[in-house]
Amino acid sequence: MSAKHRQELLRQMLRIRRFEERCAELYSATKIRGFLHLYVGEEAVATGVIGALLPDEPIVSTYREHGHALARGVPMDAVMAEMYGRSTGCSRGRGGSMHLFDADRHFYGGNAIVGGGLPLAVGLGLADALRGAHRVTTCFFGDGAAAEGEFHESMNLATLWQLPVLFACENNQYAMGTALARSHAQTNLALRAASYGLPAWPVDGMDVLAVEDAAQRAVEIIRAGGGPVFLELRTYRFRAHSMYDPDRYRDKAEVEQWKQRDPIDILMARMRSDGELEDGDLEALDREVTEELARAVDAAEAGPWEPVEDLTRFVYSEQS
Amino acid sequence: MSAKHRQELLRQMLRIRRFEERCAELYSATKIRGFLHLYVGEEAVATGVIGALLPDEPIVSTYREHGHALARGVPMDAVMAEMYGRSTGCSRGRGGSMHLFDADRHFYGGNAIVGGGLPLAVGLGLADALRGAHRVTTCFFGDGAAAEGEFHESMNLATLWQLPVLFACENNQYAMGTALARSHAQTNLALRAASYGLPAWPVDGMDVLAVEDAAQRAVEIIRAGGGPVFLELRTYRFRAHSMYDPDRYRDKAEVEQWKQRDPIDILMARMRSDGELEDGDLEALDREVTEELARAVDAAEAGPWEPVEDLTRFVYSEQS
Amino acid sequence: MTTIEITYREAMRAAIRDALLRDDRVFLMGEDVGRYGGCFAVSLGLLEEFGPDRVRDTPLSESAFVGAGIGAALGGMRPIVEIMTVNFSMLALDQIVNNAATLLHMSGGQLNVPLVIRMTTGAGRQLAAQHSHSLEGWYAHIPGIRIVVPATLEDARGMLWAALRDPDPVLIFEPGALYPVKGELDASVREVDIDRAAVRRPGRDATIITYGATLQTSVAAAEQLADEGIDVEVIDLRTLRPLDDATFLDSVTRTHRAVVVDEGWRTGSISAEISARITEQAFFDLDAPVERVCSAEVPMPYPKHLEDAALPQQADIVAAVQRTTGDGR
Amino acid sequence: MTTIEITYREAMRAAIRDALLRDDRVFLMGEDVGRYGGCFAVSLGLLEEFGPDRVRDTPLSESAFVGAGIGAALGGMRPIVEIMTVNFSMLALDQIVNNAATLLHMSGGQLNVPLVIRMTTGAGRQLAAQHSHSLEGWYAHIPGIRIVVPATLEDARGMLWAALRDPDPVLIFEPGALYPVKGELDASVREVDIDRAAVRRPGRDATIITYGATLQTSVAAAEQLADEGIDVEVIDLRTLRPLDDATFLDSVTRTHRAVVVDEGWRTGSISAEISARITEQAFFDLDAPVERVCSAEVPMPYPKHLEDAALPQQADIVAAVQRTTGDGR
Ligand SMILES: Cc1ncc(C[n+]2csc(CCOP(=O)(O)OP(=O)(O)O)c2C)c(N)n1
Ligand SMILES: Cc1ncc(C[n+]2csc(CCOP(=O)(O)OP(=O)(O)O)c2C)c(N)n1
Ligand SMILES: [Mg+2]
Ligand SMILES: [Mg+2]
Repeated sequence: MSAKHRQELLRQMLRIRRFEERCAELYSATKIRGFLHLYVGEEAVATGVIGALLPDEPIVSTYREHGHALARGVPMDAVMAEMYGRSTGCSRGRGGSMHLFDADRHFYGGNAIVGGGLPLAVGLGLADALRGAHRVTTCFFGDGAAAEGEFHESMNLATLWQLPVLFACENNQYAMGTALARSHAQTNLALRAASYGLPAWPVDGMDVLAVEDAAQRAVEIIRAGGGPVFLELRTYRFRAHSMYDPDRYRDKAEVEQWKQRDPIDILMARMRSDGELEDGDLEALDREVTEELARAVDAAEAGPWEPVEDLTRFVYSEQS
Repeated sequence: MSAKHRQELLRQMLRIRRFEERCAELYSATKIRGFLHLYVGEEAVATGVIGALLPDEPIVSTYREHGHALARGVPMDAVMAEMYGRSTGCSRGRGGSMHLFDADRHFYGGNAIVGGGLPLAVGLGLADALRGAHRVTTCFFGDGAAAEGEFHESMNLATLWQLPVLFACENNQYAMGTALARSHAQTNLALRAASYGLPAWPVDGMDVLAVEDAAQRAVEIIRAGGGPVFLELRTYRFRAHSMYDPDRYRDKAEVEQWKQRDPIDILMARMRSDGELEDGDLEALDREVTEELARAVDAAEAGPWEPVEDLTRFVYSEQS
Repeated sequence: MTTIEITYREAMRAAIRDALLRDDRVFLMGEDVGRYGGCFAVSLGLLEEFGPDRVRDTPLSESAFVGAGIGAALGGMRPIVEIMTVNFSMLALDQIVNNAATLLHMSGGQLNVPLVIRMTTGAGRQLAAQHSHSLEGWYAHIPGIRIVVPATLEDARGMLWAALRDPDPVLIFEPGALYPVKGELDASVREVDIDRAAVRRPGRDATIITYGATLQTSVAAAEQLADEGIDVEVIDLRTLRPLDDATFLDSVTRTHRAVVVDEGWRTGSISAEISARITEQAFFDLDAPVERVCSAEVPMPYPKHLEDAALPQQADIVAAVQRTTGDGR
Repeated sequence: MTTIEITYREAMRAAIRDALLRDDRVFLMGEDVGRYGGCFAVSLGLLEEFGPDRVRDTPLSESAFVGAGIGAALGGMRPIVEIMTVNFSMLALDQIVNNAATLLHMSGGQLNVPLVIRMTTGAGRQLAAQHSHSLEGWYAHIPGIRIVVPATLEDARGMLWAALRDPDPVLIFEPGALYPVKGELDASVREVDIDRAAVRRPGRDATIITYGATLQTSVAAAEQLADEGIDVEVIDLRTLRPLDDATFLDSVTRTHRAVVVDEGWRTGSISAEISARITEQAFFDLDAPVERVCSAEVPMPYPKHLEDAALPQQADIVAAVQRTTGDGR
């Protein structure tokens, strides 16, 4: 793998990290409202998985999707404007943090019903299978989502019909305040998933190179007609579930321990030891990202609101 | 196992068989209406499993539940009267074939939403667990039901909370016209169930002794606090799914092959070879059952209807 | 015009077959639509003609296959998803309410969902408390979806194609009691309008507003009332969402009396909405309060005599019209 | 009478705590009710006091834990099941509609289901299209269940115990916007009646009928109208099923004018049912058509200005009352 590529991975993770940190500030500044779920700590998952996909391959995500949208290439301006609820947002400001969409970039949102995106991904895969298209549809969902009935039905359906779907389970150990072991009788989610008869394995979700490598292999299996694949990406959110969450349920030592495995530090260390990261590189990268972010915030601040007269638009399609 | 006990098992299976055959006739005679799902061929399952339960242990069943009700001891009169929709029926005639209930006998119905009874069984088990009662709640459901999200959620919940529930999966190879292999990516349902982390194994559902033995072992595990158990009872329905079903989807040879393993014949052969069934015994048994059935039909014919003025009773409890 | 003799079931089947022939993005998906031939034999023979990809049997997974229909629609297909019976659709309601109905709005207009969901509705076959309800009027509360109910052979034949051409989700509710109904149909019918209600019987003295399985009962009631000299107009709503106010308001402003007939449970039924709209828009034209004839508020009992008692009967409709015209007092 | 200062959230918590203390058959079950302290902090501290058996965290399995609540109720317990938000209850609707609401009838009166389900409802917090709806009025269509909506601190404190004493399923909808509302409460309140609507403000010229989050908006509108010399009576329905017709009919027959205010989507809302019932039972007492002020029929948009525009505002209510009293024309 080329040094350039690793630098690109680093850049993506940094973009996501800085974006999320800024969102937290903007939430406190009441620029962003509603529910806000941050991805800090999980950057390697979105970056590694989406890095293995082609730009026209569909992605279905959750309400913790800023990182997925940025990694897919939804412009930071459009994502930030959406946080602000401006009509320049990627969902015209009507969706907000939990409902980022970008049809042109095959980014199908932004679903705030836990597990609700799984059947959609199965359907996108079915459409491609019926048309003989060779795209892989990726569905991101959490460890908590795996307890929902829709998970079971979707896994069975995708495997039964051998659909081109990558199930990317972001196991960050908690569903809100509920630890994995209090959600699932079988906490080895890859093992559970394998019982449906599809390839499934756990991946170190803090190591972007491991994630990308696993995703590459998964995508090859699927593109070769091997049916769906399940990846359990073991990761951790460094922050609370949402800005509403006082985070009473996690022991600080546990959080600290995981922070020792910060995905950005891990990649940088690897790059340094391989001589791929010179002094100053990080600063340069950071400057670049900070500028992009500043532009995005300025654009969002300047963005117009949807006119109130348009309130009931987009309930039904506008016949052209 | 005593000869008396085997004779009792034979008697139960015969009661169910004759009852179902009579229901088919009564349906053609338009005495019974609506949907009617017969249990012919599956008698060993209800007889063997329920034989292993104590009378006060709850049973949750499906719309194919006549056999379960009879094996539990709901009087044949009350069951037949329910088929007729008479107020002497075990549900006052309001439920019909798909909704047999008998609270005194801990028979919780009679559920016509596939998979809909599973969460109820989990809840009954939860109530006992919370009260420290040592009963086992048994839930009967089909192979098709195992594809429903409620199956997944219920299996996980019962195992996670180690509840005293026996999951009795009646795998009769078809969900209406859909063969197992077209419903499930993993057709070994016991194997799939085991992935939740509970004891699960397949059982020859045509051999009542094998069923009873498996159910005994399952119930011992559960009573000993071992949490829930899943039994995959491999069986077959000799008749169509319901009286509406022209049965176009099964190959006649397959049906004939399974009929070679008629659970009643299998038990009788065993008893004969063990000298537990003399010439004439069967005739005597049959006569007894036929008389019981005749009395039940007469009673049903004579049963009164619920008064029309009472139409909206039992929507809400009647405060006494 | 050449007409053919056809049942409601056959008309639905012809509509599905037609759609599969006309547009290769169309496919039918649901429980037992293929090998079994459809729970109510609507899709009988289509698997043999179109194969398992386009007439697709699903496992018992209502939420996943309805959601997969939404996803396939997003992916460029035109799925027809069949849910056997309205009660089972409760298992898929999350996908219908939270996804199908909201995606267009949440995405700021980017993602419309050209999905058609068909399901059987209603009572009359002694199927009891988990198979007999009429929830189409209840579904009509949800913005973002269209609700249609074919009550005639022509609508059974023509509504599906119109629904498939709608860029947004359309739910087609088929009253199970109508499947065996036989009659004459214009052989050329392929598509019908799904925006307007229809006057099925013109009249001067009172207006009956209904849809679905109670249309024929209402027409029969009107004929009976005609003998008594009461000339009743009967309107078939056809589409429950969005409602076509103009057609029934025009009628009520002429007849000054309205009776809404609906197989749903009375409280919160679509008939309540119709009554409210008439009050709001034609209050000063009314000579009598708007009457409603609905189902008794009871989970459907199994025995025929109780099921009949729970459902709107011709006599109930006649009595309601008589009350509005004063002849009942 | 000694009063305490308390928030709506604290009143709900006190009610749950009280129930856990009074009846050992009672337990609370739902997502994050324990360790997290409740999604909206309603059950904060209860796990520590009552332990994990009686304050039970569940996996994300709405259908199974609601169904388990039904089963536990059949098994002799008195479960309080919490669903975080009304939109998620779609995933449990099969259990609510097909089991909880029907078991008593299907069993011919043998199996009542003494279950209480609590959920947060309504908008006002910019939670957008999958977290902001008001479906309590929609649920009121279902026979076999009771629907209550506490709009005051007293009802937040007292409705739960009344619901637990009801032998049949009761759904309690808690408007999320009310949780932080603070006020004075009679310290002795333990249980309130859940059969009757309440007159929150007496008046002579017109009647506003509402419930839940729009009660305070309606009272504020009434105060504003008082300054214009229009004396408005404000009724809080409190229980949406079964509806207490007597209270609002008595008022309307006195004021001859009615405005129904409801945060649900307009079409098929509970306000339609109220309007229809007034028409049916008080038509000749009405001096003006019954008006409705409801939410715009749109999946809730995220930005505040659009959310506000979608919800019933004081100005809308004032205008509606003015229309009924003729002062708006
Ligand atoms: C069906 C449903 N139930 C509950 C919620 C409330 N909720 C939002 S996120 C969440 C936890 C989900 O955990 P997980 O799937 O592990 O994803 P994570 O937030 O950890 O990324 C819950 C309970 C919801 N949005 N949808
Ligand atoms: C939720 C739901 N979906 C569909 C149906 C229609 N239906 C009734 S029985 C049945 C097949 C169930 O198969 P299985 O679980 O194997 O039980 P079996 O009938 O074979 O005993 C179907 C599809 C239903 N009653 N409920
Ligand atoms: Mg998680
Ligand atoms: Mg089966």
